[in-house]
Amino acid sequence: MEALTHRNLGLTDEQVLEMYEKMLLARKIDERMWLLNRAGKIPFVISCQGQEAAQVGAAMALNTEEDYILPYYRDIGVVLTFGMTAKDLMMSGFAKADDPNSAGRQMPGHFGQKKNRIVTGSSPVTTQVPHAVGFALASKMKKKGFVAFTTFGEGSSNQGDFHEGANFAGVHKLPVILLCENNKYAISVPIEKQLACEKVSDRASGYGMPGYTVDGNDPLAVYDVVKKAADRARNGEGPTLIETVSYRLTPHSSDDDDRSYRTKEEVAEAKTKDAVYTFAVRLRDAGILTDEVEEKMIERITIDIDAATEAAEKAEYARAEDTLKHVYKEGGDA
Amino acid sequence: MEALTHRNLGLTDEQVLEMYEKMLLARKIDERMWLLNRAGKIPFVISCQGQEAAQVGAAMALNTEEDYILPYYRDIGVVLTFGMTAKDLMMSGFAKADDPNSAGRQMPGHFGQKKNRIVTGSSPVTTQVPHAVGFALASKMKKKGFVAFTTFGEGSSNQGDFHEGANFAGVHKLPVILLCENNKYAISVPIEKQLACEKVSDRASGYGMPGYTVDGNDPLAVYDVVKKAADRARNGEGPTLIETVSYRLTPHSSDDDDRSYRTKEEVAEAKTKDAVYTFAVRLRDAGILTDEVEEKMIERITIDIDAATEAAEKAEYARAEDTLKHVYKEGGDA
Amino acid sequence: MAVMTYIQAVTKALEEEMHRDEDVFVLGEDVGARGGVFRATDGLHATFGDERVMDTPLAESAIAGVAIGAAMYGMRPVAEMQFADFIMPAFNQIVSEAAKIRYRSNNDWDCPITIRAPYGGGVHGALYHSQSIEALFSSVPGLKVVMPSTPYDVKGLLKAAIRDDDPVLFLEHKRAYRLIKGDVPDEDYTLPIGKADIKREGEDITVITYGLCVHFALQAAEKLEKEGHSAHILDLRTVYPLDQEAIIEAAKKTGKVLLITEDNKEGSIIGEVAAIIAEHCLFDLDAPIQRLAGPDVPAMPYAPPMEKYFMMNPDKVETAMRDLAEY
Amino acid sequence: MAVMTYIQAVTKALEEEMHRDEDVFVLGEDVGARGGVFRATDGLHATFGDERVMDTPLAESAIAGVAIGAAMYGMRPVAEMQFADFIMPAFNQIVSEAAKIRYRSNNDWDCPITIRAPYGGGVHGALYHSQSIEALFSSVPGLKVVMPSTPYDVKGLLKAAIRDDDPVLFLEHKRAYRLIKGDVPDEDYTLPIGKADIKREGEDITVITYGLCVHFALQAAEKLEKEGHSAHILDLRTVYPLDQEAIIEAAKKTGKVLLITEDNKEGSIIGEVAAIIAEHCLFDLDAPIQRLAGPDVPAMPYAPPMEKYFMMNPDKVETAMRDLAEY
Ligand SMILES: Cc1ncc(C[n+]2csc(CCOP(=O)(O)OP(=O)(O)O)c2C)c(N)n1
Ligand SMILES: Cc1ncc(C[n+]2csc(CCOP(=O)(O)OP(=O)(O)O)c2C)c(N)n1
Ligand SMILES: [Mg+2]
Ligand SMILES: [Mg+2]
Repeated sequence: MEALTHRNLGLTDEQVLEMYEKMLLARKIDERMWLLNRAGKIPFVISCQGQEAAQVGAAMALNTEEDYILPYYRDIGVVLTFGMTAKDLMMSGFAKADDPNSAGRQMPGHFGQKKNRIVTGSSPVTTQVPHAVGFALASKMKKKGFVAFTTFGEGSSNQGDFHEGANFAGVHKLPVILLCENNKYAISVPIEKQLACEKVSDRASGYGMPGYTVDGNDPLAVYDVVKKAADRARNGEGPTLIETVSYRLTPHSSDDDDRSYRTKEEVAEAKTKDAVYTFAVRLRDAGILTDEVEEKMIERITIDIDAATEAAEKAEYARAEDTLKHVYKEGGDA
Repeated sequence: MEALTHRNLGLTDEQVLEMYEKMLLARKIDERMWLLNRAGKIPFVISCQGQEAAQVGAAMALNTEEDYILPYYRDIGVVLTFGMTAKDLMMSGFAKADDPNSAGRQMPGHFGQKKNRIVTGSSPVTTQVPHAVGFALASKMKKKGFVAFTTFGEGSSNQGDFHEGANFAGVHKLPVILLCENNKYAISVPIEKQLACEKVSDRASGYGMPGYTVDGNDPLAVYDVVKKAADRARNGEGPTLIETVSYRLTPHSSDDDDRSYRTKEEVAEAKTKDAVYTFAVRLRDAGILTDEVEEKMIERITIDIDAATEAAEKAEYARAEDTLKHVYKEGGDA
Repeated sequence: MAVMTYIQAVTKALEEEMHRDEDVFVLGEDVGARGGVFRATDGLHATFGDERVMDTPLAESAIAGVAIGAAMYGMRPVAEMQFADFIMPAFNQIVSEAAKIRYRSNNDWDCPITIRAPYGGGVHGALYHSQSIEALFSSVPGLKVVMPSTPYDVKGLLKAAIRDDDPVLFLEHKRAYRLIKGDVPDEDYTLPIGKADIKREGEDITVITYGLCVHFALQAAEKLEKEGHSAHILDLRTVYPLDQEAIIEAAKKTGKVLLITEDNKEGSIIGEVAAIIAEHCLFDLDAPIQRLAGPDVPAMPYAPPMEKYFMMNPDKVETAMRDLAEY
Repeated sequence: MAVMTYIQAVTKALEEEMHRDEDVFVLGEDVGARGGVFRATDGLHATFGDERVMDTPLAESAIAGVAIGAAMYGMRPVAEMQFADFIMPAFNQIVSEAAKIRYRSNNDWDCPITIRAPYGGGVHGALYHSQSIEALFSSVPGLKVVMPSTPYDVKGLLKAAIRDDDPVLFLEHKRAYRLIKGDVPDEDYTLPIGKADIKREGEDITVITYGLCVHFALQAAEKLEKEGHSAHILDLRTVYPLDQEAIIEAAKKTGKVLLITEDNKEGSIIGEVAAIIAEHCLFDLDAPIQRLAGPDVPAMPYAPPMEKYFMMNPDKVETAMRDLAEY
């Protein structure tokens, strides 16, 4: 029986089970989306698979009642932890009016839900990094004590906005966490063609902030480093750059075919490290995840996703004329 | 008598004298520009003062017959070393038709002269970094063996284009030298408000390239590090980031008044390290710069600048209708 | 009521809004101790301190992007781009982000950001310190582009921009900064964004323009009046989205329309103005719609003869107005 | 002569030019082994290798900027922007750099770069994978903006763009990629950039448009022909700088003009087309200049009813053409 480190991190058995359940829920929602896509019911899927541990581990280390998050398109695990529901996500998958992200205006994966402090995102990558820094600036100016948390891919860390945002945060010592979910590919382009540095976190020193690289398949390791970064941020010690290393287990999206640029063997090998599997083993070995607990968990998840899918499939689209709404604030000038 | 290191660097006495003369020429041209500006004869000046050692030291370490340079607006010392003349610079100061940079279309400091492989530059800072990387890419693809050399300020190193260009060069191991002339200010903004890292060169590791910080008031130290970077580049070992640290001895430009953001004392203190002065002392101490040599040098420079000024003042402007020329290639489509 | 310059009206509006609402803050390059390279934020740093008058790193995309983040939280940032020409690195943040935040979130989030930038030529600024950039942003729904011509309009519109819950690009003509003076009430007032303003009533020809050119047109109108030609002058004030009603009404009034911009001609915002007129009141026109604009070259050169050749001025405006009046 | 799709014509043009001139190379995101996300560079990597079909880091400003540098040296880079919507981070490099290099150096340097980008909607691409971006670049002297409608034009114009010594923005309609097929000669040929093309001769109404809408107009014209209305259809092909002569001629021909764009209306490039007509042949018109365009909202939503509401289609075009014919 392997000794789980979670108690040292201040996490209870219930909390690590919750962590695992969120990971599993994220995975199962994602898998369902693919089924719906392949059945011709939804036009597009972009996946979290392979990154759930990093996402849930990180999000649980934050204050889900106060912090602001600026997730990127794979972050189902993050938004679930911050209060978005399976139904919300299905509404988005089906592009229905009740999609809280955008009422079906944006593709799935473009998260946003003010009541849960999930900040609206777009498609052009990494624009959210300066936004997160702006939230952190507001936190500092208004002495609110919240942390801004944002994520992006390793390919995206090559965008100018990453550099400019990180530097701004460093200069003003702002309470922001920049988390790079390194999944080794940017669509077809492998990391060697994206970056010449060994680790994305090598970039931190150029912004006067600490940088850490952790195993993205170990949710506890991610939890630990994000928790410390959040503490630092709240103590006025400024930003942190964190890199979680795992692997993208699916093609880039439902429009992609990954066979042209990577081998089946490579993917199969990565699957042996899949955290949804390996973390379950650890929890079982530690005697925390029993068969009974697991069955109930899966039952809950299945019911939840089934209900969400059914509701979303039946739900209405926004009306065609709604296209014209909300360009400017209603009742404002112009 | 201090031992000058120049012989270890493979430089002859004549060459260090040439180095000093270029620095002095740059300084004297710049001083003349200010006089002309204050006399109402030219509308604008932007200075090299305080950066001549870095500029001439770096440029002399390159192959002035083959390498391509993408200088920034302060680089009088660089372009002089690459073949631009005092007269060329005066034509630009007076915005006359014979200005080889732009025929008076651009402000002074916007260098460009194809015959000397000085690549045309613009005002928005740091756009030249990706361009330099593009030249380096062409050098590699066409197996030409030349190096691309570009410069920029420390404030400008916060632009996205710096990051994106540097990363591209790192990934493709391109023969390019990125030289940051850190003069401690970006107009009024001191370096502490620009960067949170200790040294601009700390950023190099994020691009998988070596980074060096050298005393920008020591032309030999700069020569040494640039020479090695050029050798590395030519050997296929990729790019280098170099930072030269000195001080901007003048206001940002003739439109600036620096009294609102820095003290006279600070400027006076920096002037004691002015390389045009300190390098002369070293050369004199080493017995290389004698009174006679110096007098002749100053005479040459004075004659050169006087003639250049006179010629430029008398020269014609481009015709008003020339405004319409060269939007597209003549005889091309559209 | 005080007479002040165009740039003083900018400073006054900022100062008043910062006193009025502590969520308003200014950020940009050299806006702090230096008070801006044009001195638009002069004195604000001394009054409001480092945080509310913030010198940023030299990175426009971050200036815009950080301001957008702060605005989404609920602040009212006023970002300065040092020259309009240097807004380009922030293009993605403004066009893809600020302008689309309300729409893409189905009204869940908003982005009350103001971006100020000095534009325009006639100051020996050469290619990259003289450009008119409004056309680049005037096909972007979600954004508002305001270009005031007088100190009075500056104060009222800048205050309105800061209080607006949508992103506003506020373009100030840098040649107007010290050249144009006018009465500005001491009181707090705002002017409506999206509304054009009749700067002169007239009967014979209609001139539609904005920014510094409004003054050139007003000057020329005085001269032409003596020759018996009466000019009606409409100041667009907001160039995106355009005040269609006011444009149509002004065009119909005289049936002879001259559109003026300092920008180069093809693709400039007066093309859209012409299109609106051609679509809505073609049969009210007695002359082709005339456009007076800069030449289609990248930007204004530095050398005085070429700068003058490019730059709009009272003579060019007068000639075009007379030609139309005599058509 | 072979029948091929629009996207095959892109690939063919690239391949032929790469064989013809070893200075031509392709760079962009996923253009290598993957052959591009739309597969426009399919097979090129296998033929020309890693260097000439180069996968770049995910950074559009670098893609454009590095290409500009290489072009100034003398290469002929063809940069792909994965989606036109993602060209915005490269805006500064394209507008401030590529477009101004010849002018600012007084013809000393040139910048023969081609930037390809798939634009347009109707593919469930939502806000950020559907935009028309041409208006953002169509007031920038020094740049040319080409938007072909047929496979024949694609091949001829893309080859011309690559050989052009000035920067060309080459916009490909992504919905046309597989939808539009046509004859494409095997031979090497180029078509002139800057010239519009009459796609159909007619007498009663003139339709001026470009890109995918050309096909909608052609379809509608067939139907209207049966009702006795004959439509003249001008395909702009190059939207900047515009072919003024062809526009004026086409407008005069019938005196009734309909301008169509898939872009949102205000500030779109058809505003400039209307302005040219209103300026040059107002008195030849028998009807107001009509514009058919998308609504003025940030971009096309994802959900099918809203996407359809925004997107141009044959029905909307047909109705507008009939209305004008019956005016
Ligand atoms: C500015 C911009 N350019 C291109 C794209 C198209 N695109 C979407 S995702 C992606 C790859 C992102 O890779 P990475 O950052 O590693 O994230 P991952 O998808 O691997 O999680 C690309 C190129 C985009 N969305 N935005
Ligand atoms: C993109 C852009 N933004 C702003 C400016 C205005 N500007 C010109 S020089 C300068 C400061 C540059 O500082 P630094 O990079 O340190 O170079 P230095 O002038 O100190 O040599 C600024 C803000 C510009 N030219 N380009
Ligand atoms: Mg990735
Ligand atoms: Mg500096």
